[in-house]
Amino acid sequence: MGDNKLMNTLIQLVESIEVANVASLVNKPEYGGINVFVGTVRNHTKGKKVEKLFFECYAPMALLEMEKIAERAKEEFDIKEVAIHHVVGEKQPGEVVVVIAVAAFHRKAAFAACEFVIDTLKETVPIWKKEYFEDGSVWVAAHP
Amino acid sequence: MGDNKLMNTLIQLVESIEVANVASLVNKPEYGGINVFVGTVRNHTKGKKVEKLFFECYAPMALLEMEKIAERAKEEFDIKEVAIHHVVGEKQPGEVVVVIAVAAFHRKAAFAACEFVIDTLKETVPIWKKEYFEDGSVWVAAHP
Amino acid sequence: MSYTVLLFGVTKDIIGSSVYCPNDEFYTVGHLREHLYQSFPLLQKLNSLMIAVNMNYAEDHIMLSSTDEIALIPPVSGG
Amino acid sequence: MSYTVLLFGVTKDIIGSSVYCPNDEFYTVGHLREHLYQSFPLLQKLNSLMIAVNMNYAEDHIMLSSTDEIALIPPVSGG
Repeated sequence: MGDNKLMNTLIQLVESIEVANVASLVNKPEYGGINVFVGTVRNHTKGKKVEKLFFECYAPMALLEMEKIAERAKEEFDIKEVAIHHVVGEKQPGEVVVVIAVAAFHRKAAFAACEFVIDTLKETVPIWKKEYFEDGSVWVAAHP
Repeated sequence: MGDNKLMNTLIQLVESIEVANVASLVNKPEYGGINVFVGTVRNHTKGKKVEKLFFECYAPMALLEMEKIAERAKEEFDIKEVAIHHVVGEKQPGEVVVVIAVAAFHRKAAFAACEFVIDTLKETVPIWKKEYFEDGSVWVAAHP
Repeated sequence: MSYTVLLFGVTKDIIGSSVYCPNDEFYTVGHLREHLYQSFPLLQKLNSLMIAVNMNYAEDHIMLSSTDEIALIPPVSGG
Repeated sequence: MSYTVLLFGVTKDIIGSSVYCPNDEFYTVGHLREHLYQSFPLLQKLNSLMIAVNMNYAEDHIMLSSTDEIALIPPVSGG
């Protein structure tokens, strides 16, 4: 993770994300528009202050599911490239946890595909977020 | 343009844009999602190779129109912050010409607002692009 | 009393200067537009020609005064 | 023949380990699921519990073999 071999890999699990790096991974002079979604750690959940977060993942399957989403996005939208970087490990409020970049000839497809990717990622990719509060911690979405 | 006084200004005309800077301008720990549109110079137009571009603007009015778009976006969508940086001067194919970043509590509004901002910018902001080809140059969209 | 009209993009090429100072007076944006179309017929070939008064898009009925900042806005192509 | 079941997130807390090796054999994902629900009733309280076989989400009718990589996938919350 994060070593040189992976510097150009579109789909990555990493310890920290540089937004500009992800955007530049999909940028080629042929394309006209890139849409980027940046997900950050919110410092509150239902009125409670979040002190820190921890992201656990089933790494090989998470990468596979992210690849599948990228492939589906390329089949269903008129786009050229998709990059998805997601963090693992401990994060502070305000830190970037996911960056998705989609490049297309025309921007409309880039917006739609990027939204599809983040929506689907949140449903299918085996990554789990634990929120730490002053009075305890909870795996997000685990229970009703 | 680009001096220290303007480093934190949400709406800017600049000579070059750092994508990550624009995204970080709108990022606060309260928000959960940032949508970023990155517009780049395409290296071809209707099959012709674009060698370079030149962006001219009516600077004070362009800034004012961008401010208006940001205000409208904040009125019409459930978003918190909008940053718009647009380049002026000469650009090479592949270079970034506009970056729009929209921060919101919930990502859906960020996507919709960011698309509104770039669509409206292309209609109303007094900035003009001249494309240079091997055999001449043309002001884009000027003539039918 | 006279006007200074700022020119941008293709209008600068057509009129051959970055500002245009007509000799005549015009009461409205529409009168100025008519004058420009007659003096520089190539302006009629543009996809559109907006006129900004004090940095706002102005419709043809808007009155002009010599202290206004007037600009020709050919079709924009930013972004 | 036995299985190794990888555990993540809240399932790791409920079962108290990061892997679970049941003594019994199970023919299908559904059988394994029943066994887990009975051995660890707290798993029934989750919003959902998917089972992945060889890194693919697997429905209850899917057959298991001891060489499969099996994992419990509680509700995901990435992004």
